[in-house]
Amino acid sequence: MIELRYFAWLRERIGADREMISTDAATIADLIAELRGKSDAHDLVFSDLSSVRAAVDQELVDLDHPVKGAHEIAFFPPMTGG
Amino acid sequence: MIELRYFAWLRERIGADREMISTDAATIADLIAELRGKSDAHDLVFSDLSSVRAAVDQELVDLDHPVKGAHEIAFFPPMTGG
Amino acid sequence: MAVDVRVQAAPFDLGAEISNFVEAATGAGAVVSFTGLVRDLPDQSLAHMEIEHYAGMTEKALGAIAAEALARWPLIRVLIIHRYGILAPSDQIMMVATASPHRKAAFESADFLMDYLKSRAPFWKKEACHDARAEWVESKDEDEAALARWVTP
Amino acid sequence: MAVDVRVQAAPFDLGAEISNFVEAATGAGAVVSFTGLVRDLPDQSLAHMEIEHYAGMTEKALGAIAAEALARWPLIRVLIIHRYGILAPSDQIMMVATASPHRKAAFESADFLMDYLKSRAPFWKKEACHDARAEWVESKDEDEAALARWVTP
Repeated sequence: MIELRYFAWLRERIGADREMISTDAATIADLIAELRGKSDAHDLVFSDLSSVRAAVDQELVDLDHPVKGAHEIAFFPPMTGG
Repeated sequence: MIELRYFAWLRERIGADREMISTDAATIADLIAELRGKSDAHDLVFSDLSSVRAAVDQELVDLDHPVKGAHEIAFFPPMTGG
Repeated sequence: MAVDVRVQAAPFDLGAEISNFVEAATGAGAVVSFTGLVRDLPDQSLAHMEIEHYAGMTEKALGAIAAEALARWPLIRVLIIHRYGILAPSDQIMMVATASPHRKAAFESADFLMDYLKSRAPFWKKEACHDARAEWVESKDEDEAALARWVTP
Repeated sequence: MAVDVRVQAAPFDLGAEISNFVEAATGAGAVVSFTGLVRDLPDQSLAHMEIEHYAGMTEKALGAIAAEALARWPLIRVLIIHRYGILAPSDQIMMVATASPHRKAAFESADFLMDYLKSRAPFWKKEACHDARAEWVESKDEDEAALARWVTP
């Protein structure tokens, strides 16, 4: 099982800050394609990938990063710190 | 009469922080040439013009700046503030 | 300790932080600090700002950014403090400080820390208005572009 | 007052100055400060540093530099404090602070102030060693070259 984490407007639109999934997706992009089928909200937040960032076990990754071995995968918009 | 001011090592080598002069020099460069005749110390401090800066009435100027109208002319090495 | 990274909801005492930072920066000739403040909206409609962050990842990301700065410049100390939670207009959001023997290194590394922190540390700002509207602050393309300045060819 | 320039022999309280500066910078989103400290010599031989200045011209030159920064960047406040007289290793020599709505303007203008102040404000530093030797600090060619960065083509 992998724990998914959502932040900022992804969290608000999905209506949850985390969910557990099991998946055979090879890459983060594959996982996203899978997640879009879960609900209209999921489909919506992942409809524009240019505004989605992903982290695997708290390290920022590209969307072609492998899913295998991940314990925690987070999705969020571009960061706005500082 | 014009008041000359000296700072830092120019002041130390000339042995005075100010002197009054009257001059017909047209430019600061002309004034420097005149001052070099005053003493060995004057001659020495003005021997390398790349390490001398001048201010007329507290404004930094180039060596071709006119002397006429000046009340206070200062000579000093390149500044090292900050 | 050369690197001090803090992520906290509580306010920080900017003056005391900078004094302490300089005090402990033995051998420094130059200290640069940057402080980020909550700015009101152009029509003065901002009620408050809410900052969300990814606890755990935030500390790692800031630590990695500070370590990268230490690797690139001769720094004696680096301090990063970043708040999260609800902040009012004019509140201090965050600060960075760098101490170096040299002026250029202190300036460049503080600038670098800010560029990276802005686009690589997991913080998200939401602006809540007096009329109850609330909007997530959008990242700017220029923030991402700013990182290109620091890529060594 | 938007511009505050002080030339003084007395120490200044860096923390209090920055706190007060930020407090009064209404509308600022970014505050950058630079602090210059007396650095010991490589062989720890520095007894003290003496800073000579041209009273009268110094205040004018710093005021002109601050005014130029205000003309170039959207600044809310500018502070420059520079000491003269006898200073010990680690003593604070000077500080500048800039406050702007924008981060880039705050960074650039503080950097600009330092570049100009270094080569255009009439201060001269002399380093006195424990063995009674004393040497005037020489200006660096790079300091003059740094000014070229700010010449708009």
